[in-house]
Amino acid sequence: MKIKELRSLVVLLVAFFMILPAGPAAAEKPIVIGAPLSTAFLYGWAAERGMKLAVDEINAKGGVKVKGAMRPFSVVVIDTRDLEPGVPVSDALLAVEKLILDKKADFIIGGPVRSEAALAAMPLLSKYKKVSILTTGVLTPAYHATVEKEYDKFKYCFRIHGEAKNLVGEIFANFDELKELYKFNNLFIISQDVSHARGAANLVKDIATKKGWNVTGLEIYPTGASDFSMGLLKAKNTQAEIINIWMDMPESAILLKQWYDLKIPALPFGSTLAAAEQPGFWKATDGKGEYTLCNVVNAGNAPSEATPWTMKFYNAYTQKWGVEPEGLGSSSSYMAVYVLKDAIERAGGLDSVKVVTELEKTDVMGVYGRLRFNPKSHQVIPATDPKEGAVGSILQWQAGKRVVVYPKSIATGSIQLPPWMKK
Amino acid sequence: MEILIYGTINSAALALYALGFAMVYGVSRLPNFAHGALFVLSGFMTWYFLNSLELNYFISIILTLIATGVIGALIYQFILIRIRGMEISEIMATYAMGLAILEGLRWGGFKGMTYTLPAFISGSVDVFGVSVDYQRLLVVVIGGAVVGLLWLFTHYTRMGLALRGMAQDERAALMLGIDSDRMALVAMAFGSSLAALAAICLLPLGNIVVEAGYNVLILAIAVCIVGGLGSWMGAVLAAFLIGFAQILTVVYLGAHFQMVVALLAIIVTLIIRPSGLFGRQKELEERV
Amino acid sequence: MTTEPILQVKDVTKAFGGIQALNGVSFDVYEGDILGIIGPNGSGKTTVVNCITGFIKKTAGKVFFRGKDISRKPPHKIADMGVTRTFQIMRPYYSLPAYKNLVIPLFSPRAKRTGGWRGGGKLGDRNTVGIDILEEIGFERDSFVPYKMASSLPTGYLKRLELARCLALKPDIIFCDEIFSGLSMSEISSMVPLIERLQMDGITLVMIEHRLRELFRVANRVMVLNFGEKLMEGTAQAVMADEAVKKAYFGSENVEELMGNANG
Amino acid sequence: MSVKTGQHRQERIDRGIRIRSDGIYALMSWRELSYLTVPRLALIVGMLVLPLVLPGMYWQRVVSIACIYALLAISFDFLAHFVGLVCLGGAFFVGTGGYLAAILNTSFGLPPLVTIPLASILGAALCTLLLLPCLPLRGVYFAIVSLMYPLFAMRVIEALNILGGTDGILGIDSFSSRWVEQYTVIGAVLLFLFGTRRLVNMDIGLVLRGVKDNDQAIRASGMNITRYKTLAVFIASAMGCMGGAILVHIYMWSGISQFALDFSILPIAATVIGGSGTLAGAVIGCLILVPISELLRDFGTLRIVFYAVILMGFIVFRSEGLLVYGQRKYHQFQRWTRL
Repeated sequence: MKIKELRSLVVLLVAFFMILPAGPAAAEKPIVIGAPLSTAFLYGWAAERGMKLAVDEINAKGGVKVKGAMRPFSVVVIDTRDLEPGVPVSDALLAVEKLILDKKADFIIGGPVRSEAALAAMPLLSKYKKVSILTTGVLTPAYHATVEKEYDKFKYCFRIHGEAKNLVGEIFANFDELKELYKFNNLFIISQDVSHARGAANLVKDIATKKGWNVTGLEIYPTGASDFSMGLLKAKNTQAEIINIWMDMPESAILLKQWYDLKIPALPFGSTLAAAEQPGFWKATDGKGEYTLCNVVNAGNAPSEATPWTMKFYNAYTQKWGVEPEGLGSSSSYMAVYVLKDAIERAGGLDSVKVVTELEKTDVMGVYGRLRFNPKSHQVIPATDPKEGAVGSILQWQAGKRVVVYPKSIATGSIQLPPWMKK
Repeated sequence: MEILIYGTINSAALALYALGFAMVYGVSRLPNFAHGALFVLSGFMTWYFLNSLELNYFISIILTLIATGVIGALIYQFILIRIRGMEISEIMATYAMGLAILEGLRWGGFKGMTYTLPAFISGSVDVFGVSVDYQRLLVVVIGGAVVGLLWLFTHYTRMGLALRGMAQDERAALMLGIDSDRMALVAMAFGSSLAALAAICLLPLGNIVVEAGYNVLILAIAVCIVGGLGSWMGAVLAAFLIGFAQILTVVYLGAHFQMVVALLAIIVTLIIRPSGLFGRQKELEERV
Repeated sequence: MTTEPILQVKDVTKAFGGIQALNGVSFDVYEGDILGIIGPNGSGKTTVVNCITGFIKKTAGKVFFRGKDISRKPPHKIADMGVTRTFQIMRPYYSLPAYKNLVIPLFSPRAKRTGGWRGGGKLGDRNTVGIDILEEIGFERDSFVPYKMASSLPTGYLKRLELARCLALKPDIIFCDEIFSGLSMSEISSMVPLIERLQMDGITLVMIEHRLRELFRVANRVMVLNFGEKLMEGTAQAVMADEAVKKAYFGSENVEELMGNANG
Repeated sequence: MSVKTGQHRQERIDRGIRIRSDGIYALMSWRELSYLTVPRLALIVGMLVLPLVLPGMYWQRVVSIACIYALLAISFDFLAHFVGLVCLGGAFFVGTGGYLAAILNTSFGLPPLVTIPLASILGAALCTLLLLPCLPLRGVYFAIVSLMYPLFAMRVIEALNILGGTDGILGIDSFSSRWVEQYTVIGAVLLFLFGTRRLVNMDIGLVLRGVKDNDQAIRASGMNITRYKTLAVFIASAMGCMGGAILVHIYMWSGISQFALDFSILPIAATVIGGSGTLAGAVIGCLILVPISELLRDFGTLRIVFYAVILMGFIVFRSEGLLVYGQRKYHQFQRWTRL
């Protein structure tokens, strides 16, 4: 009995060893893109899908032209679990090394997804001289700040999606609009207890006060908190008209449900509100998510007419994966592959340093506007007009649909107020 | 007033989290680290019955309760029974089990933030001028009911008394011809069902996510420790202590001290009263 | 014995919750004494020892050793001063051979100072010292008993091992908690001379016993406890003669008879 | 032990050679000598040769990580089975050692080979100091408190935003070469492994074991338990801190995730698998578990499921632990006998 089961266990083990070599099937000398992603989380799988879509399209067209030869891309995704609680970052770093050393990845695109993990991976990348383009999750300004500080060391690191500061900018554009529309003046901030969220929240607070808003309170909830009634009631009692939410933890859905049930007369305005980015959000909150505003960082993650390419991408994605682009990471990862392709073709080879210089020269009309990197900090240049740079987009849930309300240049609707807020 | 009401609600929730864990440990000295996993699992189970099999909500709840109970029993029968008494092994095995369940769910596509259960009754009322949604009130009611029933069960039914006997002194119970394994089995089943119950009451407030498993486990353990491992009435009291403590911190200290306060509570409690606030007297001897 | 008492116990009191386990017990122990403490079950004999050796905190009362107040000292300090004890429930280090069991106490600061039992001055290799001690108290070396695993030793040897653990510290006083109980007649009769030898070596003993006959053979003074109170103190004969003791301890029965049973 | 039929039972008998090679008699012949020494040599040589035979840098890195876990596992096994303190706070040691190494390196510019031993000692001192109030606790209570420590440390650093907050400390030197790295970590493991094995068999080791088996008797022999516990914790945490310090230098980065639960759990799992109470078992356990989890990476999310199942399998079906099982087979043979 015992022994038999043990044997079956051993067999199982052996089976694993057998399977291992069977990695992704390789065509003639493909260019390997390593993608360290936390695939069990939205920001992870959204990026994975975006990337794979782009690669398929490119390979369908024959691949990347390198010195006359057409070489296909191949993606190797590794689950880093770095968004998981209780998993040390070193685990994610080991994954990155596996990509570089074991899977022989030529470039790293996507993650690591957690800010601190991404920062931790920088030394590794510079050690192995691997060009990497962050496409999801990481919003901390520290990232490109580090690149700028030690350019020669960290020049291999790029980021193609917006970062916290841009978000803040976009948010205020909206606040001001609301201000003049409805005479809003009281702002309440709720944030998750993670450094980037806290930092951003405080930033918002300062700027708001400068801009003459009356910040009636700042609540910081620990990750995993599951009751926000006190915070919401505070907001209500202080006559707040907007609640600015900085949370990417799943429990944020609870917050919005409570908001709806308690009929709090303040507009929930999410930033990195992962829960609300997803199309499934409506069902998840059985409709209680209506009127929620949230920022999906880059256009293309929600339907809009930012550029001719936007809807093309949007539909292709929806067709391939049977679900609309869900949130941060989809469009940026998609573009990252194209940007890299061009850079390689211009560099005429895979040499990291050459590719870096070519990436710095990048200037294309992408899914979410004109993509250029700041040559010093390797951060994509933001703008409110897709013709100028990478645009973000802010959407509001209206009758079960994600309606883009900002920037005006690509908006498909305008902000609505819940009935109990109508004066 | 708000503090009072939401404190009670929060406490009731914590109590629901903890009861299952406390029960299992109390009876069979088994630290069931798969508790959180069972919590999440039963959540998804109900969701599945409800949306994929399109069963009636009530039926699916009953089914879930039973199914989870059975799973708990199976875990005991096929895994734990072999390593009974080897504490570290028990912890590791249950922990691994929990991990397997959670990650398995995730692999099975139950990821993201789009799963949820409908509230029993939606809408909200004003209680003493504080608006509370029905679901939360329900949580309190059910929490109270569960505690009450548990008390009756353990004081007035044969099996309940047997369980308590086990909890008091396993040897003596054995001498009185109480089959310790069978009781532990029952306890596991009950504990699991309690976890499921908690899930069903609390999940409609938010959404079903795998990550919740870990938080639930930590909270449950925290409550049980402060309440004194093994005494489930102690756990209930502790739930109220921590529950109000948290709300008060939110109100007066700011929410991000919630967790710090909770952890601090545990460490301090243990250093001052090793057997927990309501632990049995003799366990004070644990201190050298 | 007219000399200054080596150990003075001044109305020690101990209450567990509501129960009064000891109620103002006080007595003196003189150098070279063998004091017997007897009393019915639950009369607080072991509690006295625990209080004196500091293993439980006393509710009230004082204990002086060679004039120094040791009432509030932790057990290891007290033991370090030379007031040692055996345990009623023997828990040797089962996973170790007998002589290794002694290496542990021989490692203690006091043993380092005193050099252990008869070792005099500096301590040699702890293993050999340990074996010497064991041999002294009747572990036959040539039949390899000291090398046997503690788990495989019979009760008689375990009791001696308990004693040896105290001897390793070169103690001034040993509190023997029922070292006769559970032993066969022959074992006891081989134990008695050992006790007497310890006395000759100038070690003061306080013996808690149920086996009155053997106790009375060695003890030169006996104290009787009853319900946590000191009933009387005196020579064996005096104790046996005393009416109150008879009532409390032996009920109405005849003393000799009962002692007969006790031995049978 | 399964029983074949009513009147049969299985009995275990020591192999003759075991008896012959017991104690001084081992010197009688080469055969006896080798019987004793081969297993130890196998381990040492095996670990020393490992880096040379591995396919590529990546697997060497895996070995380094495994060794770091091994250090933690040894420290856990030592505390749990030779002192009776079940310490679930391995992560706390890692974090402390890691941060100290990071600070020493970035602020004082000391080279890795200096910071590692320094961080281990300072860290050990710090951990011991912080754990001092809980030393009187016993059994499950100490376990839980120690489990809380790393979580607490994490929250504190996060809430107060010190030591680089959630971003952690960047720009730490790495080892001069991967060989230095490999052999530092392997050396550390072997050193601590045989060091502790020696220690627990020395007189003071016996005292520590005494603290575990019967602390009353220890006190009755005039020894202060807390003192010895403190000593033990110091030794154990030194190992943990060294692990953390090495980790930091491998990844040139230090952050709060070094207090992550995995650093507390995995070593324990490894110990259980390898065989509790046999320090070598802990090491072997790590050398099995960590590579398995790496091999499973190709299964994406499913990886952890397999991992957990394997772990459970080991625990349930080899609850005594591989090494104990191995030792038994090595020293004894089984046979059926009539009752």
